[in-house]
Order: sequence, then C-alpha cells, then structure tokens
Amino acid sequence: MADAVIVVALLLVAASATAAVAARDPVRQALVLSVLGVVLAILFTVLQAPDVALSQLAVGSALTPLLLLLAVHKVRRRGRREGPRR
Amino acid sequence: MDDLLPLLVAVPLLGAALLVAGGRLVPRPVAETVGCAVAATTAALALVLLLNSSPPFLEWAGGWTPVNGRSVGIVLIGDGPGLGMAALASLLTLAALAYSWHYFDEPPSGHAGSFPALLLLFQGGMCGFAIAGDLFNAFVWFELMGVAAYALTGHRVEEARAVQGALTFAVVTSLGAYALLMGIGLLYARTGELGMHAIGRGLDAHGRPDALVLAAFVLVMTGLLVKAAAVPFHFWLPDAHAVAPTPVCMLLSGVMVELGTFGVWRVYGTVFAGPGGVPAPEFERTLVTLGALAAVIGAVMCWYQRHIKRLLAYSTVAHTGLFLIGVGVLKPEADDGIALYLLGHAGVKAALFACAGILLDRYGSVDEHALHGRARELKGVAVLFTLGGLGLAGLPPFGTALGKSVTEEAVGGPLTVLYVAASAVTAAAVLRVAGRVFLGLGPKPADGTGSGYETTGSGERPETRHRLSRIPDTMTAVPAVLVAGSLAVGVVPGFAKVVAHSVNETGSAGVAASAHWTPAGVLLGLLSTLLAGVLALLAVTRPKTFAAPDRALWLRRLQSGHVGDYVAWVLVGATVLGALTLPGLLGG
Amino acid sequence: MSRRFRLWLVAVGGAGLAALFTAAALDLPAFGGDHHPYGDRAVHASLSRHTANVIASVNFDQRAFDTLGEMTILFAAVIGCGALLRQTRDEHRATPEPQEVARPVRRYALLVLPVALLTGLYVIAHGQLSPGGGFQGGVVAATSLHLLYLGADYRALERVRPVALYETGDAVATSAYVVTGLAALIGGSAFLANTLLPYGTFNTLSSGGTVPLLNAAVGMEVACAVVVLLARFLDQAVEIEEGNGT
Amino acid sequence: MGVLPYLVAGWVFLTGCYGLATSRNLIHAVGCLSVCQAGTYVLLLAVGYRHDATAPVFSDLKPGSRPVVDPLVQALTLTDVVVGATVTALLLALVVQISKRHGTVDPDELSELRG
Repeated sequence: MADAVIVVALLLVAASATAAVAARDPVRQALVLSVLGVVLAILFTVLQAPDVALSQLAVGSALTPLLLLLAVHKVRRRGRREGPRR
Repeated sequence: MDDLLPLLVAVPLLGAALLVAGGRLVPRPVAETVGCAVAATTAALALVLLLNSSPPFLEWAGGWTPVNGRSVGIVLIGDGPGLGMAALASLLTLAALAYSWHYFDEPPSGHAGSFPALLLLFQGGMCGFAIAGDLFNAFVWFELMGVAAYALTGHRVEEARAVQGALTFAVVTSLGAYALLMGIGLLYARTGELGMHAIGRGLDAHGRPDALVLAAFVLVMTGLLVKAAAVPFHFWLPDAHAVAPTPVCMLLSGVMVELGTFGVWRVYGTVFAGPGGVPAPEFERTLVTLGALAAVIGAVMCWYQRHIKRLLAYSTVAHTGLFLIGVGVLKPEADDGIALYLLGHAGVKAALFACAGILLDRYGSVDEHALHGRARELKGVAVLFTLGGLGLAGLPPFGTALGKSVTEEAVGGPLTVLYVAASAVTAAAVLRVAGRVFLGLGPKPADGTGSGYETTGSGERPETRHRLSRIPDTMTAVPAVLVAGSLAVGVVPGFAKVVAHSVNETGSAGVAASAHWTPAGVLLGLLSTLLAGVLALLAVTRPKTFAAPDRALWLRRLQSGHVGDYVAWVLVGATVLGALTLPGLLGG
Repeated sequence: MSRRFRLWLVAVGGAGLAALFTAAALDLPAFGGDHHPYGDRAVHASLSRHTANVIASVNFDQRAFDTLGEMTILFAAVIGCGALLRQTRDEHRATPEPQEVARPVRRYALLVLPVALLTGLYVIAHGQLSPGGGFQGGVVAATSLHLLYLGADYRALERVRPVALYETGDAVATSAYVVTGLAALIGGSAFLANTLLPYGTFNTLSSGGTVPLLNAAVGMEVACAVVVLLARFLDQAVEIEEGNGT
Repeated sequence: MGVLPYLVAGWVFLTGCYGLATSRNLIHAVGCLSVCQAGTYVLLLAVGYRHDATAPVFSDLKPGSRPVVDPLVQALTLTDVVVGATVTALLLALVVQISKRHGTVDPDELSELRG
C-alpha cells in the first residue's frame, strides 16, 4: 500500500518537474513550481520526512515562486516603461 | 591545538556578522580596518596552525570523537596542503582588503560594511573548504564560497557586463554544485558514510568499482572541475574574472579556482584512490587529457585577447590546466611541484590583476589597443607588470619557476613541452601588453574591432568614484608585496623542502620526495622566458602576422557568452569524464 | 554558437549522463534497504543526548558545523542581495499608489496573519521535539508578515518592517550561533560541542542541551533573512524606478 | 519499484538541465535550476528510505519500538532546501539587474561577453 502511494507521488513529481521546465512563460512556471513544491512535500511525507516536507512546503511552494513572481513583475514593469538603459 | 581548527571558519564569519550588525553605525574606515584585522587574525591563525601541522591535525567538530572508529560528527583535516590553502586564501583576502582600502567606489548608503563582510564570508568559505574532511561539509563551504563570490562578482551592478558575467558564473557553478551533491548522494547510498576517509574505506570494502562508483566519480569531479575551470567546464571563468571588481579578481584567480584543483586532489586521494575506487591509470588519463586541453585552449585564447583582465583570466585557465596535469600524474614530486607552482602563481597572478585594476582606475579602460603608450608615466606599475609577466613565464628564481621545474621533471616527456609552451605563450601575451601599454612599443594598433567577435576592454568604468589622478600607495604596495612573495617562494632557502615535506606527509602514501632547483629546471625556465620574450617582441613589432584575431575564430566562437551553451558544455564535459574513465572499469 | 549546435551538445551530454546515471541506479542498493550505518549511529547519539527529534539533533548537535555553513550561506545571500538590489545613482524611489484590495481578501489576510505568525513561532520553539524547527518556522513567520501587504497596504508593511532592524537581527542571530560554538570551545570542549548545558528531561522543551539555543538562533536568522530578502525584491518591484530623463 | 525513485531523481535533474540549456528567459532558467535541485532532494531522501519504518522523531514513539528511516539524509536535504532558496534569490537579483542594464532577459540577446 505504502509502496503504491510512493510510486504515485514519484510519478507526480516527475510529471510536474517536466511541466515546470516546459512552461516557458515565467509566470506560469512559477505557478507550476509551487505545484511541484506541494507534490514534493507530499512525496517527502510518504517517505517519512516530515521535517523536510514542512520546509519544502514553506520554501518550495511559497518563497521561491513568490521571489520569481516579484522578479517577473519588476522585469515586466520596467519593460513597459522604457527600453534598455546603460 | 586541534580544537582551534574550526576557528579558521568561525573568526571570519563572526567578523562578517559584526561588520553587518555595526556597519551602519561606524564610518567606512573603521569598517575596513575591522575587516583587515579579522582577515589578518585568521591568516595568522592559519599560519600558526600550519607551522604545527606535522603530524596533521584531525579535529571532530562538536567534540564527536570516534567511538570504535566511527563518529557521527564532521571531521576537519588540518594537514599541510589544507592549512596551506587556508593560509593562502586568508593572505590574499587581506591583500584584497588592503588593495580596496579607501579606493573602492562608494558603498551603498548605510552599508559601509557590506563589501568587506562579503569578502570575509568568502574567506570563511574558502578556509572551510580547504580543511573539510567530510564530503557534505565540503559541499556546504563550496556553496558559501560560491554565493559570496557571485555577489562580489556582480557587485558593480551598474555595469552591464558585470551582472551578466556574475549570472553566468552563478548558474554554471551552482549546477556543478548540484552535480557534486548528486555524487555525494550516490556515495552515501553505497557506503552509508559522509566522511571522506570513511567513504573511501566503504568503497574498498565493497570490492571492485562498478558503474555506481564511476557515476559518483563523474558527478563529484564535475562539481570540482567546474570550480577548477577545466576544459570544457571553463567557459564561465573568463566571463566572470574579466568583470569582477579587481580585488575580487585577485581572489578568484589567485586562490578560488586553485581550490577546485585542491578539491580534486583531496577527494581523489581520500575517496577514490583505494582498490574500490577509480584506478590510477584512469584518473591519470582523465585529468591529463582535460588539463592539457585547458592548457592549450587557455593559452591560445589568452594570446588573442585585448581586454587585459580577460587575458589574465585565460592565463588562469591555462595554468589551472597545468596544475590539473600535475595532480593527475599522481607522483609525490609532481604534488610538491604543483604546491610550489600554485603558491608562486597566486602571488604573480594577483599582482597582475592589481596592476590591471590600476590601469582601469587611472585611464578608464583595460583595452590593450586603446591604452597603447598611454601608461608611460606609471613607471612603478610597469616594472611590477613586467615582473609579473616574467614570473608567469617561470623565470628563475620566481616560485613559479621552481614549482614548474619540479613538476616538469616529474611528468616528463611531451608534457614538459606543454608546460614550457603554455607558460611561454601566456607570459608572452602579458609581456606584449606591457610593451604596448607601458612602453608604447610598435605601431599603434587600429582601434576598431577585428572580427567583431571579441570583447574589447574599452567602455569599462573605473571602480573608484573618480578617475584617479594619483595612484594611492596601497594600490601599488599590494602588487609589490605579492610579487615579492612569489619570489620568496623560490628564493627562501628551505621553503621548498618544508612545502614538499608537508605535502608528502598526507598525500602520496608518505613517500617523501625532495623539491629543489636543478640545472635542467633552471634551463627550461630560462627557455620559456626567452620564448615568451621573443613572442612578445614579434607580436608587438609585427601585429598583422602574429596577433591576427581571426586565426582562432572557431575557438573564440565557442566562448559565446550564452549561459545555455555553457550548461550544454557542462553536460558534455560530464559525459567526456565518464568516457575517459570507463575503460579501466570495464577491464575488471 | 547556433541553437542547433547547442541542442546537439545537450543531446550528447544528456544522453551520456543519463546512461551513466541509469547504470549507477541499477548498482544502487534497492530502494528501502536496511543498510544505514551512519543513520543508526545518529539515532543512538540523539537519544543519548535526550533530543527527541533526531533531525534536530543531527542539524544542531552532531552536524552543527554544517548548519553554521548553511546559515552563513543565507546570511551571505542577504548581504549579497542587499548589495545587488541597492538603489543606484541613476534610480529614484517612487511612492507606490495605494491599491484597492477586495474586502474579503483584506479581512482574510488580517485574520490569518496572527495565526500564521504564531504557527511559525510554535514550529520554531518545538524544533527539538516534533517535526519543524528554526528553518521551517522562520520561513513561515517571515512570510506571514507579508500578508499585511495584502491585508492593509505596502505602507503598513513598511512600518512594521524596518529593514535595517531585521538586517541587524540577522547578523546578531548569526553571531549568536558562532558565539555559542565559541563558548563550548572556551569551556574546554570543542567548537560547537553540546556540553555546556544539561541535557534535560527527554521530550521537554528544554531538553537537548544547546540544541534549543542553536535552533532559536537559526529561527531568528531565517525569519530576519527572509523578511530582508523579500523586502529587497518588493522594493525593486514596487518602489525603485529608473530615473528617466535625469 | 527498486530503482524507480533513483530514476525519477535522475530524470528531474536532467530535465532541469535541458530547460536551463534551452531557456529563452533568464527567470525561466532560474526556475529550471531549482528543478535540477529538486532532483537532488529526491535522490537523497530515496537513499535514506527504509521499508516499514517511521519518521525519526521520538516525541510520541518509544525508542527502539520501530525502525526509523535514515535521519542523516533528511538533515542534508533540509540544508539543501535552504541553500537552494538562497541561490534562487541571489540569481533573481542578478536577473533583475540584467534586465535593467541590458533591457532584456533573453540570453540570446546578451552579446557583451564574447570571444
């Protein structure tokens, strides 16, 4: 039983990692990455690593996508405003 | 005494934390003085430990001394090579801090301490990596070294090139670090240990090497060789070293890249050298091949540069190639030679970067063509730069010459030719720059871009707030001391013997070799210096024939500045590593 | 270099590495195996020092030196981001216009904020007992503070978040960790040795010797670091503008 | 089942590398690097797993009553997660500056450092 859950979680990780690479738009990628973070947290929980799951949930599915979105926001905002500056 | 080993890391880290906490309260000179004091304290500690490191220290962090030969703690190795690297890193950090004294561009408001603090963190990371005896701990310090170095490289955020080079550096090195971690995971799966010696014993207990050992070797070496900038992992280096602030360049080229080579030596010797690891002939083939490629490509690319800092960066590629060959042949004499060569090279290379930095801050350019004849007034700097070039060529009695001759004798055969040629070509490029920039020799080169596929050194901004009209004494004193240090490595009687003793005590199974000047070595050193001089003279007088940039265009095109290309090369490099190491493992 | 050539390189390099890794995976001990010598020793050592959460014991006692490196990496990233995302001479600050937030969102954010903050602190405090600890709790606490951005506005966030103070807090927490390590050294033991304090009663908040201290230092460091990191990025995303026409 | 977790780890790592090499947007590339790193987490935790074992936390478990999974790899992964987040932050800071100084975040259009 536990094995079946682990296999499913592993396949989900592989699928969402692939999706995160395939999502070429950074905003969409940030969202997929946060899904990947949640899926990884689930995998870690079934692998009996609650500590890591917690930090993956906090870092991988919240902090990292948030930073990515903020960076996208900054880049797009200045893209709208003006061209390159040196 | 052993207990003091972790302080090599703790002192700079504490210093950095204090600088950040108090940085906004104190004026800049105080912050810089504190930075220098902390770096100097660490250097002194490293030297004291180094002098007492026979027999080598083994320290268990957290006091977890082994029970029945096994521990749960982290082991630190305080042997000659490790402490030597820590001392070198600390001394160069001190030099970098002294060089940037007062001169460096206005720090961000309220962050007087942030630049020295980052340098101290960098120092802490390098010291930690040098004394790490535990593979995962080495990874942690490797990352700290990386994170501090990325931030320092991109520190001049107003420079388009600086931020691009820093990003390339960060992406490629981080990828290397993750490869290293994958390798650690594989080794842990096999042996269930993390200490380097413990892993080595575990591998030997398992019997003959198999695909797992090979994969772990490839992944771990990928991480370390990315740091050591072996071909084809080297692309990040010129991009990063050419754009980093000068004091940081001194550290990057002088010691950080060499720590990658040191890591290869340490990890192979402790983890993979046994019967369960990678057989010696395979290791030798792999490292000599990659090292020779790096030496050749580094030397050729160095020759065709006109951006002076980039030129120096390529000469670092060539020289680390030579170091890798020396480590690869697995002979005690070669180890001694490399240790001396590395010390001499660190002084010379850091001094050369310091001189290039003076040019940048005085003239707002590091372009060989644009600066033609403009630096005639800087007599002292000219002397230092030329001495640096001669040191790079291996003119006796520089430490580089001693190290090179000892290594040449150990490797023998056609590899000797490579040593002479690579050092001669890189030195010739430096001497060519010296002749043109400081003496105004030869016709003034056309200022336009040749093939269009090159990085010129113009359009760089000085690192000081204003262009310097007078060079501060600290900025000339630092390269002078560094060149003197490089000379001392070769001249001080008995120094070579001490280095050889402490290197052989840990590596090479206790076989003691001696390192000293030999007539053949002196002759080879003179020969490469002569070659360098002749080449430089020809290049200056006949620029059309000898420095046509289109000759190596295909090679230059590989250096595209595109981070995706570099990542692709890392993957190819890992595959090449595997292919080179595979045959010996199939045979058994 | 053309894109096609790069793809070829990736294909060759990736295929080689994939083949190598697959061959290695076949040689690995099967998943779920029973051979974990270091792990078993770590469990034993943790119990002998009355630390219920073995991972906390590994992080803050047995391999506390690694954690020192880890928190320094975070610290270096904070200083590094501060230096990289500083306001340069050609940039100026623009006051962000207050944004309308839907009332339910606002109410929800203000309701969740204290809960999340407390959860973070709870997770930090129980690090040596239950899953969680300085890292996880620190990140949760720091992120929860930013709900204020949603719940009120950027100004309110800036008021409760003087970045300078948090940066100092970050540095102080890092020094506290190092000083705890040094105290053990001065006390006649090794650097970062867990010998200063009694190990306490198993499974209580004060058990584990210096583990709770180091855990708290890391919690404070991580919380401050994440606040500062997010502040730097928010600053860039919301406030700092390039001076056009200057 | 025996090798599946390891293969998934390798797959995730290499997929991230592929994305990194072919990325047309540096922010996307940074995301791909964190995918690479996810591969290392999976590998480490898979290595430490033990069948029919529980988490190594003894707050409500009598010591010795059940086997526990390897706590070491979990501590390593924890460190790794934090390191990953910091590297991501630093890289993004550099990307933000690149977009300011070069006016683009497409690596194909960055042509300052060549030859």
